[in-house]
Amino acid sequence: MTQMTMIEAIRDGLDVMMSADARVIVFGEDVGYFGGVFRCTQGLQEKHGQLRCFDTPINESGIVGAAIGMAAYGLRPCVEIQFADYMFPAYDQITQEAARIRYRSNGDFTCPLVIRMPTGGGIFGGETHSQSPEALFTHVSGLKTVLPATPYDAKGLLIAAIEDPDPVIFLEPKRLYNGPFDGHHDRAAVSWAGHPSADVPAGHYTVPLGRAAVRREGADLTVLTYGTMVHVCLAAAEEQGVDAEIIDLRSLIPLDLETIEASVRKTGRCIVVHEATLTSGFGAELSARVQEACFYHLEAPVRRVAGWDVPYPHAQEWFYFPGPARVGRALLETVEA
Amino acid sequence: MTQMTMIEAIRDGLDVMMSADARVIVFGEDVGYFGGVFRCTQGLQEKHGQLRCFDTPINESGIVGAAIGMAAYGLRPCVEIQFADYMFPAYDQITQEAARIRYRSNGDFTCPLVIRMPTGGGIFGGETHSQSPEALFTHVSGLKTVLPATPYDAKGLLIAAIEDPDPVIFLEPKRLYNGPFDGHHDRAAVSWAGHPSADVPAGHYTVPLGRAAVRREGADLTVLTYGTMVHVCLAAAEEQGVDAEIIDLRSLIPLDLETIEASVRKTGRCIVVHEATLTSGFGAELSARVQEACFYHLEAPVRRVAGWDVPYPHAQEWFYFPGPARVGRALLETVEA
Amino acid sequence: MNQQPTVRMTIPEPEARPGDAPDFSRVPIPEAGAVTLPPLDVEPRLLRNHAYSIIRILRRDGEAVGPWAEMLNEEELLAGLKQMMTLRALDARMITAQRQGKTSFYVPQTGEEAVAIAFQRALRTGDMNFPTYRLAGLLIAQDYPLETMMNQIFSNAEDPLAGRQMPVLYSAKEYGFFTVSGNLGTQFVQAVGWAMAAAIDGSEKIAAGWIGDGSTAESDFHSAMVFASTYKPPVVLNIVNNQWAISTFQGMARGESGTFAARGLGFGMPSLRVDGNDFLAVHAVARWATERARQGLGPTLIEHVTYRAGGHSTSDNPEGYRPQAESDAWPLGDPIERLKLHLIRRGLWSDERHAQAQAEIRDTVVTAQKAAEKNGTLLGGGAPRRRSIFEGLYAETPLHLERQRAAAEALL
Amino acid sequence: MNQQPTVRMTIPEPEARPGDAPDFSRVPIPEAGAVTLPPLDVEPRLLRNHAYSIIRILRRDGEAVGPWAEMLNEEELLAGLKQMMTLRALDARMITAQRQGKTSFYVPQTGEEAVAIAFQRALRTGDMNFPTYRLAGLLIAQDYPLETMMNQIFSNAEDPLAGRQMPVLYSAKEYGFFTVSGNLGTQFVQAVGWAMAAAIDGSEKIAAGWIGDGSTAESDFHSAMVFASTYKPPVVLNIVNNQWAISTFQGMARGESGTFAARGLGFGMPSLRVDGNDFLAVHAVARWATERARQGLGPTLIEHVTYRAGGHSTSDNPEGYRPQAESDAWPLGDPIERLKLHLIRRGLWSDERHAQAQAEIRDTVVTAQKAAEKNGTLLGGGAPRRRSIFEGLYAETPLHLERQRAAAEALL
Ligand SMILES: Cc1ncc(C[n+]2csc(CCOP(=O)(O)OP(=O)(O)O)c2C)c(N)n1
Ligand SMILES: Cc1ncc(C[n+]2csc(CCOP(=O)(O)OP(=O)(O)O)c2C)c(N)n1
Ligand SMILES: [Mg+2]
Ligand SMILES: [Mg+2]
Repeated sequence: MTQMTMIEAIRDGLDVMMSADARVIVFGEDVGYFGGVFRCTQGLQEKHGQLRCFDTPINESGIVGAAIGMAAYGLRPCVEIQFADYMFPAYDQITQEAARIRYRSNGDFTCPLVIRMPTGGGIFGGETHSQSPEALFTHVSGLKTVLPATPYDAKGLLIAAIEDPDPVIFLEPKRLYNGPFDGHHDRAAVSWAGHPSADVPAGHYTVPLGRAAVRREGADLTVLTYGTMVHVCLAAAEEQGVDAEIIDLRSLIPLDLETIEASVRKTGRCIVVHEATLTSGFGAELSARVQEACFYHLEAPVRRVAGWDVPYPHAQEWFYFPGPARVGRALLETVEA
Repeated sequence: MTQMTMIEAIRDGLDVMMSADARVIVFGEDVGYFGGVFRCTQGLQEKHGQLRCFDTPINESGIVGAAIGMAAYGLRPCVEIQFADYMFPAYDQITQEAARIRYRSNGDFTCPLVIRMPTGGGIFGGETHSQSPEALFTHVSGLKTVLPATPYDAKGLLIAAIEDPDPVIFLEPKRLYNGPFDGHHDRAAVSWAGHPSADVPAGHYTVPLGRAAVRREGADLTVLTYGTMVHVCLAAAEEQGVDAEIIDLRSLIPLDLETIEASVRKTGRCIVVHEATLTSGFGAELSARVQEACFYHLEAPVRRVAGWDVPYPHAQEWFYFPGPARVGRALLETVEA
Repeated sequence: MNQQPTVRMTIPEPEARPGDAPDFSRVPIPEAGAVTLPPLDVEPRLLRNHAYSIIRILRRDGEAVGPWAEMLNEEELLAGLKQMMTLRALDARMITAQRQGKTSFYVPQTGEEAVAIAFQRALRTGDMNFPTYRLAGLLIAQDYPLETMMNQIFSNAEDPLAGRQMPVLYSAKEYGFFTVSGNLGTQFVQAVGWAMAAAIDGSEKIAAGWIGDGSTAESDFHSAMVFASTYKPPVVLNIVNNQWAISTFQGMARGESGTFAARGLGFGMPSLRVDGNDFLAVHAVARWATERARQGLGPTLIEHVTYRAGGHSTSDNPEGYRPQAESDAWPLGDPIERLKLHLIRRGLWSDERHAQAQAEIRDTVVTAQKAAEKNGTLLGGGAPRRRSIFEGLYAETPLHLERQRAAAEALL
Repeated sequence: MNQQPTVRMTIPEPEARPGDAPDFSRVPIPEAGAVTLPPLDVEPRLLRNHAYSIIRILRRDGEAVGPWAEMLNEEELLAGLKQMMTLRALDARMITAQRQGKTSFYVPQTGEEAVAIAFQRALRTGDMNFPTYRLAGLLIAQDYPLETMMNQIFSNAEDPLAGRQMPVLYSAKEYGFFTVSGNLGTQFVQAVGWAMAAAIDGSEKIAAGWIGDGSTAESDFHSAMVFASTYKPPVVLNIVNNQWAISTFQGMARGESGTFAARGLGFGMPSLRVDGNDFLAVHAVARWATERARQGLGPTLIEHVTYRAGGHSTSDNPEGYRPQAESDAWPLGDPIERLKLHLIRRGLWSDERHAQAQAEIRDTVVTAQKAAEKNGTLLGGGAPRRRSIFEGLYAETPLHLERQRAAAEALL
C-alpha cells in the first residue's frame, strides 16, 4: 500500500501494464519525453523505451486512427487525448470506427484500445478545457465509458480497461488529479494525502468495469453520480444532514443497473448529479431508466443537478459548477417532496 | 398550393430563399452540377449560378468550417452533408466552433448557418447510411436541431432555419423523402400524392422553430415523437385503437415544453418514440423532463421505444427499426399499466 | 450585398459534361518506358518527376519496355489476366443480381481491375490491406472463394458478416483484407498505425493503405501522411485516381493543379504515379514500394491513374454528369485488353484461348452464384439470424443489451 | 510477441534536450537578399526554392539588402519597432500579473513580435485575420486599446467577452480579428471560407489564416489547403513556425523532412518561407501575398520561421524539455534588436532614443494596467455579471434556458 495522487495512480497503472505486457503502447501529445501536460506518463519513455511511449503530432484523429490500426494488429494501445475537449476531431474515428470494428467484421477484427482524457472543469480552463463529454460516448453502441473518482479506482479501472478486449473511453476528472474536491473552491485545496482511497496497492489489481461503488449507505434517497461530483455529493449530504445513499457509478457503460435499481427501490427517492450540461446529459438516461424500472417505488420526481446548458464560462466557472449548495438544495427538496 | 414530395419541398425552400436573399449559398458533395445524391438541390446551380450552388471536395469538416467563415462574413450558407452518418468528421467544427461563435465572442461574431443532412434508416443503408444522431446535437449548447415529418413542414422549417440568426442542424428523414412511411415495409410504398401535408404553398412561409404539432388529439396517453416515427405512431395508434395524443416535436432544440407538459398533464401517460439507439438518445431527455414536470400526473412509467443499442444492421434492418408492432405494444401496455 | 460578384474564386469544372464530346487532351500521357527506376533508398527530393509523370511499361502495341519491365513471369501474368477477367465477370453478374433484387447494392470495379490485382501480387501472407469498397481485386488475386463473397453480397444465411454490413464491405483477416468501412478515408491512417505496430512488434509484416481520388480531400488522408512521414513505418499508401468521385471529377479534390502523388512531396515521401491500367507497371511500382517498406526504408505514396468505367455503384447513373462515351475515350485503355495484347504478342495467349478462358470463368462464377443462392439472397431462401444483431458488439454482452435482446425476442 | 523489435520506424527527436548544448547547425540560414522576388502571377511550380530557402532582408550588420527590401517608409518602421516593444512590455507585465493571481493564464509572444506586427501592416480595414492565441501583435499593430486587452485578460467588469473566454482569446471584429478558439487549427479553414464569401460577395476584402507549426498536423490544415487550392479565394495562409509545440519540437509535425512551406507545393499553391524575426522580410512577403489575393490571383502559403523564446504559456516551463540557452542560440536573433540595429544604421534611431522609448512604452502599459485594474482582476474588485452566462448563447434565449436562468437566480 502506497499513498498516491490520482496522477500517480494512473502512471503506476500504465507502468504495471507496460511492464507486464509488451503489447501495451502509450502515446499522445507531449506524453513522451515530457511525460504529459498533467505528468501522467512521466518516466514511462525513459523506463520502457521510445517505441513503447512516445510523442505524436497534434492530430487527435490521427492518434486514435493509428491506435485502431495498432489494436487491429494485436497491440494494446493506450492513448492520451490532452483534454477531453480535444477528442472532437477524433470523434469520427472513435464512434464510427473503433466502436464498430468487432461488430461490423463479425469478430474477424477487434479493437482493444483505451483512450484516456482529462475531463471536467474547476481549473479556470474556460469552454475548451472544462467539458464533460461522457454522454457523447454513452450514446455510441460499442464503446465502454469509465470515470474514476479516487486514486484506487483510477489504477484498478485503468488496468481493467487496458485488459478489456474492446475500446474503452477513460475519463479522468482533472479536478481530482491532486486531491478530492468537495466543491468548496473558496476553501484551501485538500490533497489526497491521508485519504483512505488514496491507498493504492503495488502491482496488478483491477476494479471491474460495470460495478458501481456505494460511497455512503443511506435510507432517505439515492444519489447517482460519478467523478468529481461524488465528493461534492458526499459533502452536500453531510452539510444538509441528509441520509443519502451515494452511488459512484464508476462505469457508465456497462452500467450497474442492479445496484441502482436496488437502491432506489429501497429509498424511493433519487437525484442524479453530474457536471456536464443538463440537456441530453447522461443524467437524462439515468433518470429515464430509474423511473422506468422503479416507477411504483418513487415517492418524488427524479431530479437532475447538472451544469447549465451553456459553454463552460471562464470567469463564472463557480457559478456554472454544480457545487454543494445546488446539490444540497436538491437533496432537501427531494427528501421533503 | 402544389403537391410536393419532401424532396421537392426542400428544393423549393432553398430556391425561394436563394431567390430572395443573395446571401444564401448552397454547397456540399455532389450538390452542384448533379443536384445532390437525393436530388434536393437539382436545378439550383443552373438557376442561381455556380457561385451560389456548388460542389465541394469530400471533406465534411472543410464544408462546415468554410461555411462558418462565410457565416461570420455575413452570408447565409446552407450546406448539405450527404448522409447524417458523415457529419462525424465535421463534429468538431459543428460543436466546438459553429455552436459557440456568438457566445464566446459575446456577440462580436455570429454564425447563421444551416447544416442539412438525411437521417434515419429503412433503405438498406447499413450502419453508415442509417444513423439518427440528433441526440449528439441536442447535448451541445448553442445549436438548434430541427426534424420535419412532412413536406409542408420541411419547406417551412427550412426557410425558418435559413432565416434564423444561429446555427441550425436540419435533419431530413430520408425514408420520408418520397412518401409517408408507416413502418409496414412489407406493404407497397405510399407516395406523398394526395397527402394533406404534401400541399405546399408557393413562395415564402415559415414554420417557427420550437413549436410542436399535435398530429392526433387523444385522451389515453401522450406520444412524443418526430420524423419518420410520427407516421409509424399514427399507424400504430390506429391499429391498436388507442386514443393517443400524438405530438410531432418538429424541433428538439428549442423544445416546445408547454405543449408537451400540457398534454401529459391531460393524459397522465406518455411514451417516447424515436429511431435512434435507446441509450442516451433524445428520448432519455424527454422522459426525464416529463417525469420532472409531470410526476404527480403520471399514472404509468414513461416508456421509450427506440432503436436497439447496436449499429444499424443491413439485413436485419426491419428487426432493428421500431415498427408499428413495437410501438403498438408500448401503447397498449402503457394505457393498461 | 453586391449583386454582381467580381469573381475572385473559381469552381473547377470537368472538360466535358453530358452532351459534350469527351476530352482528355489535357491529360498528358508520357511514353511507356520513359520514367527511370530509382534505387530503393533514393533521396525523396530527387524523385520530383516521378510524382508528375506516369510510370508505364506496356506500349500501345503490347510490347513491355523500359527499366520497370519484366518483374513477373508467364504464369503470374496469365494468372493475373484470368483474375481480372474473373472480377469483371463477377461485377457483371452482381449488377444483374442487384437489378433482380437479390442484393440491395453493388460496387463495380470495371476498368480498374489491374490496380488491386497487380498490387496484391507484391504482398505476402501476413501483410495487411486497408481497402476501400472498390478493391475486391485484392481478394480475387488470392483466389478468395467467390461463393463466400456472394454470401456477403446476398446477406444470406452464410454471410460471414452475419448480414451486418452492406454488400461488398468485406472483411477477411486471413487474406490480409481489413474490414471495409462505409466512411471514406478512415482506413488510410489506420493502415499507418498497423504498420507502426508491425515495426514496434519487430515483425516482417507491412501494410497497404488505400484511398480514392475524391477521398484524398478527407482529413484522414492528412493524418495518414503526417503520421507516415513522422514515424516512417512500413506502409505503402495507395491513391486510386479513377477520375471520378460519384458525380464529382478529380479536379475538385486536386484543385486543378499538380497531381495527387505530388501531395506526398511536401511530406518528404517518395511519391510515384503509375499507369493503373498497365498490369505490369502497377506491379512493378508495388514491388518497388513494398521492398522499400520491408527493408525499413519507410513509406511510399502511389497514385494509380485509372478510370471508373462503370457507375459509382448500382445506385448511380453516370449519364447524369459525364459524357456517355467518356469511358471509351480514356487514353490509358482497358487493363484486360492491354495485358491480353501483351501476352498474345509474347506468344503466350491467343484470342481463342481468351474466349475459352472467358467461358470457363463465366461458368465458375455462375457455379459459385448458384451455390451462394442456395444459402439465400435478399429475396429470401435464407438469411442471417435476426437476434444475432445482439451478439458480438462487445466480447461480453452487457446487461442493458441483454435486456434489450430479451425484449426483442419477446416480440418474435 | 517478439520482445526485441527490429526497429523499422523512427521517433523524431530534437538536436538538444535539457543539459545538452543548444544546436541549430542543422538549420541552414541563407544569405540575406539571396532569394528572388517573383512576379505576382508566377506559375506556382516555378517557386519550388522559395518553399525551402528563407527570404531575408536584414543582414547581420543591419543593412537591408536584396530584391524584397525597401517596402516600408521610416515612420512605418519606427511605428513597427515601438509596437514590437509595446507587445514585449505587455507580455512582461501580464506574466507578472498572472503570478500575482490577477489573471488565470497568459500566452507570451516574446521573440515572435515581428510576425504579426509586420504582417498586419499589409492588411486593410475590412480584411479579416483568423488568429491563434499567440498573435496579439495583430491588434497592437492597429493600436488596439491596451486597457481593453487587459480587461479581457483580467476577466473584469469591462471584459468585452463578459468573462466567457480564457485570457488572450480576444475577439475584435472592428479590427479584423476573428474570435480566437481554444481548439487548435479550426480557424484555418474558416479563413478560407471567409475569403470565399468575400469573393462571392464581390467585395475587395481578403482574409488571413494563421496556424502554428505543431498545429499543421491537425486535419483543419488539410481542409484549408484543399478548399483554398480548389476555389482559389483571396486568402493568405500563415504558418508560424516557432520551433516548438508545448514540449514537442517542430520535427514531430514536419517529419524531419522538407519544410512546412513545402506542404503547399503539392497543392499547386505559391509557398514561401520567410525569416520571421526580420520585420522587413515578413512585411515584404505579406505585401506580395496580400497583393496576389487582392488581384484575384488566389491563395499563398507563408511559413514564418521564428522561435518561441518564452514558455508556451504561464502554465509551462520549457526547462523541462529544451536547453535553457537555446533561445540565445537561435540563429535568426531577436526581431526588436534587429530592427533597432537597422534603424540606427540608417541614422533614424539611437540607443538613447531606444531607452527613452522603452521607458515611455513602459509607462503607457502601466497606465493602461492601472486603468484596467480599476475594473477588477481575477482577485476581485469587479467581475462580469454571473447571470450573464445565460445571455447571448442564441439571439433569442429558448424556454429551457430561461428556466435554468430562473433556477440559477433563485440560488443567488
Ligand atoms: C465520410 C464520407 N463522406 C461521404 C461519403 C459518401 N460517398 C461515398 S463514395 C463517395 C465518392 C468517393 O470517391 P473516391 O474517393 O474517388 O472513390 P471512388 O468511389 O471513385 O472509388 C462519396 C462522396 C462517405 N461514404 N463517407
Ligand atoms: C485540438 C487541440 N488539441 C490540443 C490542444 C492543446 N494544445 C494547446 S497549444 C498546443 C501546442 C500548439 O503548438 P503550435 O501549433 O506550434 O503553436 P504555438 O503554441 O507554438 O504557437 C497544444 C497541443 C488544443 N488546444 N487543441
Ligand atoms: Mg474516384
Ligand atoms: Mg509552435
